[in-house]
Amino acid sequence: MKILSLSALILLPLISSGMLFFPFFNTIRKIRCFAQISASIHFLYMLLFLAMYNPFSPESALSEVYKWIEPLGISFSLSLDGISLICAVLTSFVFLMAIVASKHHIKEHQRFYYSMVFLLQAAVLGVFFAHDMFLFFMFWELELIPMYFLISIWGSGKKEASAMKFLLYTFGGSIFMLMSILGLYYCHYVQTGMLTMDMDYIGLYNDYPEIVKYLAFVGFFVAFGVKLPVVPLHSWLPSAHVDAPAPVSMMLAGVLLKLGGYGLIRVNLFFFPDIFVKFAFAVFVLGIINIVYASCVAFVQSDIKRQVAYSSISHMGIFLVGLGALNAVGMCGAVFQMVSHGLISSGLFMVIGMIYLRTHTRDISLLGGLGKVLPGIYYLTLVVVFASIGIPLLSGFPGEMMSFFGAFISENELVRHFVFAGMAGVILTPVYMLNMVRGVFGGVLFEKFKKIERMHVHEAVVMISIVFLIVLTGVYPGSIMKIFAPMIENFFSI
Amino acid sequence: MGILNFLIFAFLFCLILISALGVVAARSISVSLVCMMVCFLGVSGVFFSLGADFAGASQIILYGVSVAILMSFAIMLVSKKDDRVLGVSFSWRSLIGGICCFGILMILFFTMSDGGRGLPAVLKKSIHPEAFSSTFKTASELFSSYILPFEVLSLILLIILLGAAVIAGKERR
Amino acid sequence: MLEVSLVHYIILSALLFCIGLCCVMVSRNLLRIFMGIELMLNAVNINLAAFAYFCDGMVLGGQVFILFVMAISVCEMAIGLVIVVALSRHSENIDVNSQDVLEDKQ
Amino acid sequence: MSFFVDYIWLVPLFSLIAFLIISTGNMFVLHRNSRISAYLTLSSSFLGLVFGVLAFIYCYISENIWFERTFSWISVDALSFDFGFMVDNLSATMVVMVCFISLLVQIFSMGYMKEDPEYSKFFGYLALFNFAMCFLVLSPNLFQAYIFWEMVGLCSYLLIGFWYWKNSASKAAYKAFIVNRVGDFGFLLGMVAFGIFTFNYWINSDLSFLSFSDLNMAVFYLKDVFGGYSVVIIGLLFLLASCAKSAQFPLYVWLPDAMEAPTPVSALIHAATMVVAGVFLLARMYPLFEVSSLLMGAVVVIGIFTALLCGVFALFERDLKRVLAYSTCSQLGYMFFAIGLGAYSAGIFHMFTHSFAKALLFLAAGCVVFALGGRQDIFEMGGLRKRMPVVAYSFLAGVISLSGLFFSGFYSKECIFQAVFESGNIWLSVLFCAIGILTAFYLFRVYFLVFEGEENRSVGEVRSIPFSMIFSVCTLVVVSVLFGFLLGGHFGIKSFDELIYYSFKEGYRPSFLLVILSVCLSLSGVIGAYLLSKAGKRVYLFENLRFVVDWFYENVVSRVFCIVSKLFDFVDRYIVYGVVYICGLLVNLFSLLLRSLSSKNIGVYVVLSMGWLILLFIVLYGFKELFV
Repeated sequence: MKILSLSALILLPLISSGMLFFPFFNTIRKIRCFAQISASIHFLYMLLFLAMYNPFSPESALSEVYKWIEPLGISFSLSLDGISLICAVLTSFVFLMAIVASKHHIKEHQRFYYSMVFLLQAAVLGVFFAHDMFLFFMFWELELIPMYFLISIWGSGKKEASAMKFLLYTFGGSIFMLMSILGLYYCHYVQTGMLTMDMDYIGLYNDYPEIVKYLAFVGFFVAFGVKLPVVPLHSWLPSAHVDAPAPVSMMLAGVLLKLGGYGLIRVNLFFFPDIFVKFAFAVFVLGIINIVYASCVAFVQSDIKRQVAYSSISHMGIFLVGLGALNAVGMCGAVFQMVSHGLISSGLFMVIGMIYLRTHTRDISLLGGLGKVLPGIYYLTLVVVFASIGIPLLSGFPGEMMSFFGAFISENELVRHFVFAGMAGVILTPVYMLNMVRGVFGGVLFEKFKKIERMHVHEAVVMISIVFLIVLTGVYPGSIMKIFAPMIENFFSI
Repeated sequence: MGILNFLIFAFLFCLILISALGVVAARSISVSLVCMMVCFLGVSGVFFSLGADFAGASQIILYGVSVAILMSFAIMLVSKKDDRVLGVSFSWRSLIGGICCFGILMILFFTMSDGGRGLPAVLKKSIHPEAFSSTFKTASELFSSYILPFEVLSLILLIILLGAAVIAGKERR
Repeated sequence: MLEVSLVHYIILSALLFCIGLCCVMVSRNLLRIFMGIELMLNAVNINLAAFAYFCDGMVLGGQVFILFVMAISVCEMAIGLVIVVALSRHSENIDVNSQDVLEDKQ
Repeated sequence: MSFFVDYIWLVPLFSLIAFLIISTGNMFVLHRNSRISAYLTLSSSFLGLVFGVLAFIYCYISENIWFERTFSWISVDALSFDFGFMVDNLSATMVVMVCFISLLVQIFSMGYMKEDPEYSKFFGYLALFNFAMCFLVLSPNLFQAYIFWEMVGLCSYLLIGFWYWKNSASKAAYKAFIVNRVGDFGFLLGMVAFGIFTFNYWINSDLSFLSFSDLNMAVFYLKDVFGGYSVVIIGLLFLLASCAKSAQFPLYVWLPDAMEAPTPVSALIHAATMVVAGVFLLARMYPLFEVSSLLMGAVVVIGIFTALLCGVFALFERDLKRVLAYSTCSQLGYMFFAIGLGAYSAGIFHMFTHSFAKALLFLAAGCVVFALGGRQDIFEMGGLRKRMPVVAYSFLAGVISLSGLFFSGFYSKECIFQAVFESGNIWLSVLFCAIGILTAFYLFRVYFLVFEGEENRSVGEVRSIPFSMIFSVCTLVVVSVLFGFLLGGHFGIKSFDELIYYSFKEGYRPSFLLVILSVCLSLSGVIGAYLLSKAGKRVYLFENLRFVVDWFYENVVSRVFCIVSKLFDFVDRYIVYGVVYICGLLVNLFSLLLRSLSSKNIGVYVVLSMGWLILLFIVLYGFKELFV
């Protein structure tokens, strides 16, 4: 049995989430150690995939097809390409960090918590590797359940309301997706008489009637727009982040937003390239609105977690700008931005989790002057904040740079003219980011924060590994680029 | 000969409808009971005219007599306690109810006339003069192609019997 | 003109059915409602008999069915009356309008 | 000798290594204020200086070399961004100047920051700044220049906000970063526009993307393909960038506030090196500016206006370091003005002399502040010459050099003077003379108020100044005196404009009349300052003048931005959320209606069912074609 099998990759978290319920794990320590060990095994196994992947050989797609529901043409088929590999590696990394970080945040029901986390990981990996539309949709829905429990049980504030809001928003979105999938499925059957859900057949078959293609495109776009918060559909994100515990919002921001982005690329762009050209300017404008709108709103927020939530919306705006550019440079920029945003936002939420753990408040006006008391956290936060602003030699910069360069080269006339509005984000992001840092770390220290304890070891490990990756991708972006760049280039060459 | 049939049919027609109206409009419940019995007898007359003599006979026995007796027992058991005569209730509900039932009547006539395009041919067939005894026919039918419903029916009757005994039996105080 | 054809019977059963329906909807006394139901069932029987006679030829399936309808109506009547008796014992009156236990009070 | 040019990229690398060691060490092992970090940074900048000087000598000897080596950093199908280094006369001299001044500042700050708890962090930041500045100077193409342009802005944020527990310091750092970021926005937009408009020029030229080497070819290509109008836009964007970084008129507000930083930082960054990056960008992008006279005019106007405005502000400033900050703005205005006039080498020459002189002034001011235990108000000082003669005389030397009386400042101001008169525009020369007088006036005013005059009783005890600070101040005095003289074209050494020139060697022809005119102008400034300091300490004439511009930025700009974001927040909170809430409300209402319908008594149920039956029939009949 060849060692690199995608289904094994998805089954591993499922098994470990099941095993957690054995009576053997009776103490909290055992549960936590098992969770950390299995997460790191999963990450190492994923690194093996990364090492063995060379984008040019055809068999690197590691596609596996198992019969599932034969009459309906639905098969349990998984496959791999550059973008899904990068997203998967990011996923397992962020999950490992979140699990390690959730030592102090989760006080009760640890067993149930870690099994939910692993279930979520399996579902997300499933989405990235699914090669069958039905499977894609199933994993898409599956990842909602654990996330709902994670927010509503261990959250704070009005957690049930925001968990429900998160669920309803994504459900609403996925209804559109289901309609589009079934629409394609039916049209494909009517025209070719072959009943199949496989992405290659349904997706790449492109003489559907024009109206069906438009509707399917819009349907998919709405579903992924909800997930990758596009501005009008974004109001679930801040409330979900504010009420979720820190490790969960790390996972939420680090990974779940990538689902939307990955979906946009894999489904909207690869299935309907001709329609995407028509909608390119709309996507671009949405990106601009995302950037400017979210930055302005973030500036006024009083809760730092809500600010970081809005910052991740403005980061994904840059992703949309890169995507709207519709050329290889823009696309590479968009995918790079996705990866770097995953790292940055998980780092930021980790920091906020640490601060909340010590000061039990997230209101900027109440915090102040923590720099002197928590120097370690202060310096690491500085690096992450500067990465999110887009300082060169840190991971935020290449993504932003390539997206804007791509937008400038795009053959769509309007996109070229409005790219400067997107660049306004370059000024707006530091405004609220540094304001937050100044509010939390600078200024005079309140006496009740005098004696908070320093950074714990496991928090230091998490933060340093995140910072290390941010600096690595920033200094030498080629390391990641050579994985997904060839795939994007040959897509745009046709 | 045909005129006699028509006369009988007309007589039965009026009898049934008037007695049915009587059931609805009667003030006291016992008067409506009597009208109902008359209506049932009229219906059995129609059965006979349609050559379904066994059905007519069973109609007489079943409805004419037993249901009436059953009903009278119920009336006696129930009506002693309250003195109000529960006639027709002139509330919103009954008005709308009347309209609905008139609407349904229109629907029936509409479908009968096949969407208003006149009577379909099948409805125009007139009465067969030769009468024949249908009892033997229905009996053989009953025990050949409809044997399963017959057995099920017996089972239902048994259950009904038990159920009625149980519900009526308990003195809830 | 004067011979009796199938359409007359159908008109008769339709009228009878509507009168029964009207009785069910209008009356306040539960017993009268049961009478209305009986009328409606008989209307159905007339229809069955008529179609059996006119269209069914020698098979007479309709008449068999009449028996079944009668049996079922008797069962229904029995149970109905028992319920009425139990109801009247429970709430002293069998006025339909007053039985609003199911009503959503707020 | 060519070895040093070949391995000049080691210069920034030393300081990067120093920074990494300090930051990682700081995290785990190194005690907060251990001496190791200081020695590490010192050695790295000293090695950098040695390399720089040797490379400079190599450039000085060989005729106008152009050495470049790059490797591709990101390459996506058509577009490839390259990293590397490029050595020519300008960059070699700049590297020497940067390393020299940062070495001296580091020596100075060993003494100045001795008792500061976060000693090693300070030296780490200095090493990072040295790395970023050297690579900015050595950058071969516009893309790498942008990268290190932002890194330098980042270092200035870190260093200004070094004492982050002081509210004013973190606010000043925040302000400085945002204003610099506006400049970066201009730089990014200009670079992207320039890169893309001349895209197919770069494709078929074998050089790396946006490289400085054949910039003028690219500009000519841009001019004839897209016309002069695009050149002007791109030029203006780059001008915006250099204005932000060199604190010119619209975006200079951050420099006076940046004085919150420790004095060595202001000496290094806000006087000598970082603020000069704007002028360096102008020098690098000179082919682009030279093409359109409109751009040159804009540069001149901005230069002159800033020089005048900041000169006036400096005149009425109470805080010692703020006076020097405003004088930096006005001197940078000088350089913009010179380059705008086409006097490329004169501007660059003035840049060097100003860096040395201003660094000297700041270090001397640092000594004064250190001695007086942190007090910076010049009206509370007086007669300090008797207390610390060395600092007083070095301050005097710096002031003389900067106001263009004798030492190196005289030579560079002379070249600019000559360029102004050659340009023939009367108004410009009159303004230039006025500014000359103004600079001399406010510089000597500070000198007289702080060092001359009688003992001011509120001075109190004066702390002794450690040797390291004295040493660095003296070396700077020596350099700022000799630098101008050496490169003035005497004793066979190549004069400055032979070393760094753009297209033609302007040649330094001292006409006797101009020399006399400029010297007596400065002397009149000195006398005026002397009289003023004698007349009375307080001059409240336009005390709150400078607050006008700050008020404008403080209230109007940030207020507008708050309003806009509050508006967006309102939209987000009520309208977007409102729509969702209304949907919820509708569903609620509808369910209420249905519930009331289906909960009466039996009679209602019958009627309802009949009603629905009729409705169903009508609907089915209505759409019967669909089902057939």
